[in-house]
Amino acid sequence: MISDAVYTLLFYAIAIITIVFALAVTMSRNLLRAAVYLMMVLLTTASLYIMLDAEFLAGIQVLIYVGGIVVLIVFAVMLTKSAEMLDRPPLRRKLSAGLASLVFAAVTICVFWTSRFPIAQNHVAVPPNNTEEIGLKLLDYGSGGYILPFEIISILLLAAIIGGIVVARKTPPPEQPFTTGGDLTGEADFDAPHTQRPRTGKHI
Amino acid sequence: MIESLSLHKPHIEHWLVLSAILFAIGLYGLLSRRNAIGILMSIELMLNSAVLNLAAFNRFVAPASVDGQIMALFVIAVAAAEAVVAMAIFVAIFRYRRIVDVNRMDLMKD
Amino acid sequence: MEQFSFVFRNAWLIPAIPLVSFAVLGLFVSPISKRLAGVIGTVAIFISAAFAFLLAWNYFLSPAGKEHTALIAWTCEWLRYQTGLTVNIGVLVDPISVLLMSVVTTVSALVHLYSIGYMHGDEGYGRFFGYLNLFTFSMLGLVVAPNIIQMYICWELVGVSSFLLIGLYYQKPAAVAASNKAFIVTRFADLGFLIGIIILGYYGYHFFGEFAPAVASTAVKNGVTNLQPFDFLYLTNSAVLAKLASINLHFFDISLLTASMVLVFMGAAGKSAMFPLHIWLPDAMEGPTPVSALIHAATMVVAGVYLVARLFPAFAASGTALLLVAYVGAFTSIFAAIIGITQDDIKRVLAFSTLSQLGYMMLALGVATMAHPLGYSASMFHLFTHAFFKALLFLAAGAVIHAVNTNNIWEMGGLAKKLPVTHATFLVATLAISGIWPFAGFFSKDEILASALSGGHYVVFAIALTVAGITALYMFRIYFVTFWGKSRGDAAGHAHEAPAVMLLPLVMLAILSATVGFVNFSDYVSIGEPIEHHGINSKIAVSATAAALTGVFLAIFFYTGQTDRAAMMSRLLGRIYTLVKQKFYIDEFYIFVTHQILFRFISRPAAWFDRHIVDGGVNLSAWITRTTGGKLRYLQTGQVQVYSLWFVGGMLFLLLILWAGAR
Amino acid sequence: MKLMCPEIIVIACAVAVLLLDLFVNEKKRVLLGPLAALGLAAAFAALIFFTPKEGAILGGRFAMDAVARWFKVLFIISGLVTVLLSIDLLDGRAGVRVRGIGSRGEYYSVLLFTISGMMYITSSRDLITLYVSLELATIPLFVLAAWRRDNAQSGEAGLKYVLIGAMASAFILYGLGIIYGLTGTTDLNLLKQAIKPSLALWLATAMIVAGVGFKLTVVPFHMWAADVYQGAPTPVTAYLSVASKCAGLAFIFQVLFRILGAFVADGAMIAAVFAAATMTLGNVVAIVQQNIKRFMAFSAVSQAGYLIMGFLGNWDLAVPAMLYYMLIYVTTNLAVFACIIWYTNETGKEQISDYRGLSRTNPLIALSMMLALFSLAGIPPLSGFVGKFFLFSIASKAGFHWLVGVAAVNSTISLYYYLRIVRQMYIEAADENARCLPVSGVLASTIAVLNLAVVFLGIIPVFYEGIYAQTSSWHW
Amino acid sequence: MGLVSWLIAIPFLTAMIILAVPARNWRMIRWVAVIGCGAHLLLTAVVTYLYWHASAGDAIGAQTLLLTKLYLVEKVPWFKSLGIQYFVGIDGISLAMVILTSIVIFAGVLASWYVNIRTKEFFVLLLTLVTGVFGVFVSFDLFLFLMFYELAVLPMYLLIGVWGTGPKEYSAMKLTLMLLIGSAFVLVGFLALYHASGMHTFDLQQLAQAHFSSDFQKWVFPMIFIGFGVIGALYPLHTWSPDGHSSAPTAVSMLHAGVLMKLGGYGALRIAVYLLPEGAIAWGLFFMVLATINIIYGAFVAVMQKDLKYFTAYSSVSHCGFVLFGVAALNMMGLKGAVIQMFSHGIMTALFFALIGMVYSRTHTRMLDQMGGLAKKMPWLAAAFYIAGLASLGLPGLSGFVAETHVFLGGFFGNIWASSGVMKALAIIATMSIVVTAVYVLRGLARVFYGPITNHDFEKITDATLPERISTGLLVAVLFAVGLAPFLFVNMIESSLLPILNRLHQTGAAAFAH
Repeated sequence: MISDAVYTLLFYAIAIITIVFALAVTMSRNLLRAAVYLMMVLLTTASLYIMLDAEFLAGIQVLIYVGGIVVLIVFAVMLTKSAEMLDRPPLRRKLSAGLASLVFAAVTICVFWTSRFPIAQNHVAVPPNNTEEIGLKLLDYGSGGYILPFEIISILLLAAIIGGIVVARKTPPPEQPFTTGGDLTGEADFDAPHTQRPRTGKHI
Repeated sequence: MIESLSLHKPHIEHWLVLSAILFAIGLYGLLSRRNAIGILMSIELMLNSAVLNLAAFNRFVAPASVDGQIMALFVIAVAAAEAVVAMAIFVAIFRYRRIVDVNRMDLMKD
Repeated sequence: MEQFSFVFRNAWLIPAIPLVSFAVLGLFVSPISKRLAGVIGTVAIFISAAFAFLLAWNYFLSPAGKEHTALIAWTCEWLRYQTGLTVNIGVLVDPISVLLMSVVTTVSALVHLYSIGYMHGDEGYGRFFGYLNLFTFSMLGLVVAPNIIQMYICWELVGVSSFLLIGLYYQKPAAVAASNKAFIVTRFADLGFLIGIIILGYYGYHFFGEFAPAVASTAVKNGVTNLQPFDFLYLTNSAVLAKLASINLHFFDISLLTASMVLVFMGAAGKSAMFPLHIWLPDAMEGPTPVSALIHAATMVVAGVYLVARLFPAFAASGTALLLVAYVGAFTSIFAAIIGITQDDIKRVLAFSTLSQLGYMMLALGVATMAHPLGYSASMFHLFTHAFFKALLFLAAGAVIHAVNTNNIWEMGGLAKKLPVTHATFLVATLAISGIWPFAGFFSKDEILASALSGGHYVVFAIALTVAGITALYMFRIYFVTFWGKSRGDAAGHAHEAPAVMLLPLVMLAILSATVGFVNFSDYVSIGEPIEHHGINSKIAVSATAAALTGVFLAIFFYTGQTDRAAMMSRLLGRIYTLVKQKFYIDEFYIFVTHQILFRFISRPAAWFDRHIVDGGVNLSAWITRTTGGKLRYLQTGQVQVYSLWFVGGMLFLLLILWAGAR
Repeated sequence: MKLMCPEIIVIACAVAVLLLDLFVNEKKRVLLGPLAALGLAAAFAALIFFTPKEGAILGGRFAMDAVARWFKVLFIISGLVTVLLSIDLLDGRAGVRVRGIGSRGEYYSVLLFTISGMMYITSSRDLITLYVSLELATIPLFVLAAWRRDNAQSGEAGLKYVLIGAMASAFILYGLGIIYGLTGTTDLNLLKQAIKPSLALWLATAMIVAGVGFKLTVVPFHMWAADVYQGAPTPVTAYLSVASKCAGLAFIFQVLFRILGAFVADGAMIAAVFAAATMTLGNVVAIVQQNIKRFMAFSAVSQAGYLIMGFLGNWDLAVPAMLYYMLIYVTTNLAVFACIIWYTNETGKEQISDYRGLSRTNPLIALSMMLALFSLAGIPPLSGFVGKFFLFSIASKAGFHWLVGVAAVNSTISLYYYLRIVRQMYIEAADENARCLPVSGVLASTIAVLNLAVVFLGIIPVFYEGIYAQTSSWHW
Repeated sequence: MGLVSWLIAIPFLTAMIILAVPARNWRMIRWVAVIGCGAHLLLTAVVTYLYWHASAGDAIGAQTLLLTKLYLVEKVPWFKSLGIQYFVGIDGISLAMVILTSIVIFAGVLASWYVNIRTKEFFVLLLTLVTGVFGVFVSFDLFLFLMFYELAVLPMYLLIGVWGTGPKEYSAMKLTLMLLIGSAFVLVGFLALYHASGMHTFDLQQLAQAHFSSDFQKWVFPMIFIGFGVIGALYPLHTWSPDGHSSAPTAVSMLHAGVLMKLGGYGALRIAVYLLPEGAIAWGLFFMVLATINIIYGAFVAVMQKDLKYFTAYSSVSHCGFVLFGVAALNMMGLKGAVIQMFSHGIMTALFFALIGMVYSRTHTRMLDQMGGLAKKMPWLAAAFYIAGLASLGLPGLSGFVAETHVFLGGFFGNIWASSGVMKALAIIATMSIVVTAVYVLRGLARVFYGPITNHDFEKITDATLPERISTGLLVAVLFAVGLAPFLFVNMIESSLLPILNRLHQTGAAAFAH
């Protein structure tokens, strides 16, 4: 009973903290700070996962999300000197974004509030240690196993890393410094047509 | 007080509402941020809320299995991949244009 | 029918020979040798004429001819509109068709012969003979038509040959204008004819089941085996006509029959140039003179009269329509006669004289009835005589024009000595048309006057009598001015007589004009009841001759010796003279109607409407699409967050309609 | 493993390309393109001749059926053609030298990875695999769009693509989460029985459809397309316009037919509204475009409009018709893009007006492009007509005669803008100094084969009949 | 491959052969084209003979027939699952149209003898177009029909756009788009028919046995009729025609006005009226009114035209009105008149456009007021022009008369379903066009050919060359043949029209009984 009460309290407390940090992520003008708030959100969410009996997930959240993604974001913020530029969206955009997200939130909350989900009865036993279960399932070839997505995600990560490297690789700087807002047509990207090497191909 | 708290132990709706709010906040950030990296952070928020959603469903709807958690794991990994790709693109753009302000990303428009 | 074995069975040759000749000339001969074209064309017509005479001889002397039986000499199916509505082209042999066949072939043959001389050296020589052959074929086809569709077909064909011949000198703007005018005016009239045909065909078809068996049973003896609603035999059947006359259109209380007959008469009036559709005929004189003689005097223009005669039972059954025929004819005759006095162009005077005489024929038909058909015979008789003397007048005038190269009578004068043969034949014709005994015109006019009087149409009779006087006046006017007095033009001074090939037809026609009046016509050509009236009514003969002589004397008074009397007279009449001289401004009225009303208030607005409203609508819809595209493209702002906003909005909208749909 | 053979070949080939790229010198890297093409061809051959037509492995998590098979055919064809179209550009054989589009090995391997992802979409039988493979088919594309580091437009295209793509993926994920919550299972075969209509299901459907609508470029989720198509390297644009769309279709097949099968018919009206909006907007805006790639983006949007007419009818006809249409669309659109790529390679120009006089300088290419454009516009006897006709037939059968009318009028509008290009090529005079441009053997043969397909796919009934026979009874 | 397939294949194969000939041998290309079309003409003659032979006894049997009797049928399943087949054959109506097209294309190729710019493409496109036209006329499967129909329309764009004159791109685009919008309507109708029949087939003969509900017929009929009406120049959807014709090159104008516009009337008759008799009965009068407007309006607008091609185009609008008028009259004479008018107008207007092209190539102007007296310099062309003009104003002895009297009588005879008074009035109004036609034809032609030669540049003009003479001579001969011996032609059509009428009467009677 007490634990239930504490659970409830904790839930609301963490929820509010999470929401506040989340708002801070979206509203903070300094991106570096926003990244820190994002880290906080992710951490509080991890604690929520623990409350949902998903300890392994919480661990992964901390490891990958906090340890990986946020660090990546911070690097990106640094690399793009974004922290030096304050992010002040125009009011119009804020209003439209606010309106859209409010409507979305309202609709979604209404839907969730009115829908009935097939809640499992309490007597269903919650496996005590689902980390093992997860591990087993991830490598299971059988009917309940997830070896296939596991392999796919590895390919995905490989592809993403390759792509990331290629795109982010240093390139020679452009000949003319680029001016934003300029009208750049497609032709400007190419050198003048000149053919130094022997051309192959038929004339058809 | 304790009794009422214990009686109002958060049910699935509460978890869902929380995730919906987080999603909406992420959406707000997505729609309002000027900095691309800021937008990416908002997207991470949205993904995070989806993960929360999955975990909650797993807990309430199918506590006997771990499918939801596994899916959540995959989502986290996907989010990481997405972040990698996005950051790479942002950095590349920054190299070339010295900005990552999406408001000024309008070379192509009608 | 066996009795006319050969010529009867082969009566189709009469129209066919000119057709073949036309085709041969048009396709092969004309491009090779013009001279040969003339010869072949002429010979063909002469053969055809010979056949026609043979047929006439056979027919009128046979029992069938005595009873005026209509016989189908040859027939074949040409076009089946639908079951029970077929057009069988064929050759109808009855008194008037035989009569017309003889007249047409005779005049045509003589005109061909004449043309060999007249058209010599003309650049349109080959075409000319081809067209003349075409015309002769069409006219013969019209004459022998056993049904109204064939009639219409040939009707149009004579129209087009007339058009082609008037426009023979196509580089002369006046000729071109005249040919177009002739075709379009007659076309307008034919519209009425066609609608009339459609109405007759429709109702004829409608009642066909009711009456056909009865008609068909009698028709067998006429050689008809496959009776059709378009056949004259069916359409002139009294029972059918009574039925048609009994249908009231509830439109001015006229019967269906009257309406259709009036429409048909519109066609007849157009072809025969009755007022107010006469305007094309004077202009048609732009064509070569032989054409005027053949087409616009002797044959084609009488097609209208022939049509009325052909459908006479129907007109008679209607009554009202026939009355219209009478009054239109009477009015045209006097109207044209009055204009004729004032014209200076010799051919135009003759044209107006033709109008007047055609009015005479119409008038005669109009005063006849089935019970008292003297007018019918009289009309045909006048048609017969008129063909000869009017053709002669034109050909003689042609000889004059050939000699002096002008049409204006005031540039002629004193030609009597220089052109003796022409002068003599012209005089014969003038006397004939003026109705001086014993020339042909006297007899036929006399019969017309008699029929008008005996029918009780006193107004018509009075008009006819007046016209007889005026005719003599204007005819002798041109006669005197042309042939008497002194030469007034250079060309007139050096005029020479035409070659023999031209004079021969003149002489032959003069003989005919002088003699054909003695034929006892109504014995051969009549309709309905046998005619009791025979011979010459002395009272009428005297009054007609008196009227004619008055005209002659007036002409002598005004136009011999000092010619300023005429000028004085015209000054005296002042505006009236101008009005008449300008042909009552009818042409101007038509031009006003067509150009100012039809073209300006219908065509031009319609063309504008089409380009701007209808087409504008199409362009507008294209413009709207393009403009919409032009506006919608600005949704594509390049702002990624706007895109996202659309995405979210779209998702919410999707949810909304899903939710609405699920409820 | 026989069943997964094509996928494995593709992945293996990707890895091989990657490794080869590491170990050979610049000169020998020209082999990479042919190697990738060879790999895809092998995969294709394996798919046709080696892989069983039906079956499942991994405990039913990876299954093969007729629809999957045809989708894989589509993916492999798109990939193969894209590789062939990319070779010239990547090997620097283009008429204008292009800086920065290097990294051939990476390019091909990333491309192959996405193909394998797409292939997994159609074969997956649980939500997780479905989602992950969708991401595998999507995320590398972001990179491909931004591949040209020297080009501001390419980077911008990548940026826009990644932002909206990530958002769409978040939406899909959220929707899939709700579906999981509604049933407690991730197994597609179990899902379809467990699912019951509820408001939450509509929310999930809306979010998923929106996310897939992004891939299919359905209005109003299409707006990224124009910018990304324009900015991305042209072969990538070609690939996006066909393969990405096929992947979206495959995904929505999985979702709609496997999960929501019972409710698809109820949504006919919605599909009709979106179809009408999509084709109309795409067409109307395409009219005013000047850049040919951007133009092709709107053309692709309108084609998507026709495509989703297939969701109006019952599956017997709809599934084969949509697959057939996709087959035709893939070949036709690639045929157009082949010509565009060639022209951009040779001249560096991509305005519509730049194509003027092409029929005088390169008549055969102009003819090919014209045929392909006409096929896109749905002019018989080209295959585009037949494909569209079957889709229209479905709408008509469902009673949406108005939609058929809208669609048919829209094809006419589309003809207007396709004719704009034809006009430039055929009616406008060429420039004074225009001369015949060379065509490399690869491009020439690709264009030729694609055009043959454009002409004969519609005339020879085998293709449609084959698809029909195999997929019309594809239920549940 | 049967004879009817060869009818479609010959032009296509010719086009393919031309495609293989090097473009610089443009003289050879035109020879290939003319030989191909000549072969087609021969084949058409053979088919006509076979049809003639086989259908001799049809008229009797057709009295109660409800399905068109087809000959030389070829039926091959195509998309089996959708019930689409390759189904071609001929009956009287389609044979008439095939003969027309065969003649016109032959004449058209000869009339294009001097096209020396991009000759190869020109003939390839021309023959492709004709392939489509033949396909439409012989196909009895709706899918096939539509396929050929659009194939026939599209080459027009390039033909006008590349070889045309004046605002050619605008005209070409307008023409193509309007016609395809029309076909969009047709497509909607076809699909509705397919699904409503429940028979799972596009086979025209089988669809004819389906039962379509009254309400269905009442909305699908106007859909299809208007769709075909666009190409048949139904008022107010005709405006593509003047622009298109005036911009098109000679042979294209010939084919377009001569043949393509007939697709409208043919489709309306063959599909709309045949399959949807009840719809036809319900909408007959409405379309009759529109057709009457066509006739009169086209004629009046033609009076005002200064450009020979516009002039002829509006005259075509007027004459195509007769076709639609006849179809809408829904009786034997009307339908037959429509078919004959299609044939007659096809030949006549092809002749017109051929001649205009020939005159234009000599004078370099088409404006009426810049010409004059040309008959002196080109008697052959003038004569042919006048013959065409006279046929156009319905002179007996030429084909126009046969067609027009059929149509007028058909309109006046009316049918039992529509108000007879209104139909009679419309028929009379339509008849009035013969005068207006005479006015514009004669005025226009006189302006061009008669009168003195106004322009001294015309002094050097020559008359028609041999290919031109063959081309125009052939068309003139056909005009005469139909005009003088309509019985050869009319009976061939009649037995094929009977089923359509029988169907009308059957449903009409049923509707009355209801």
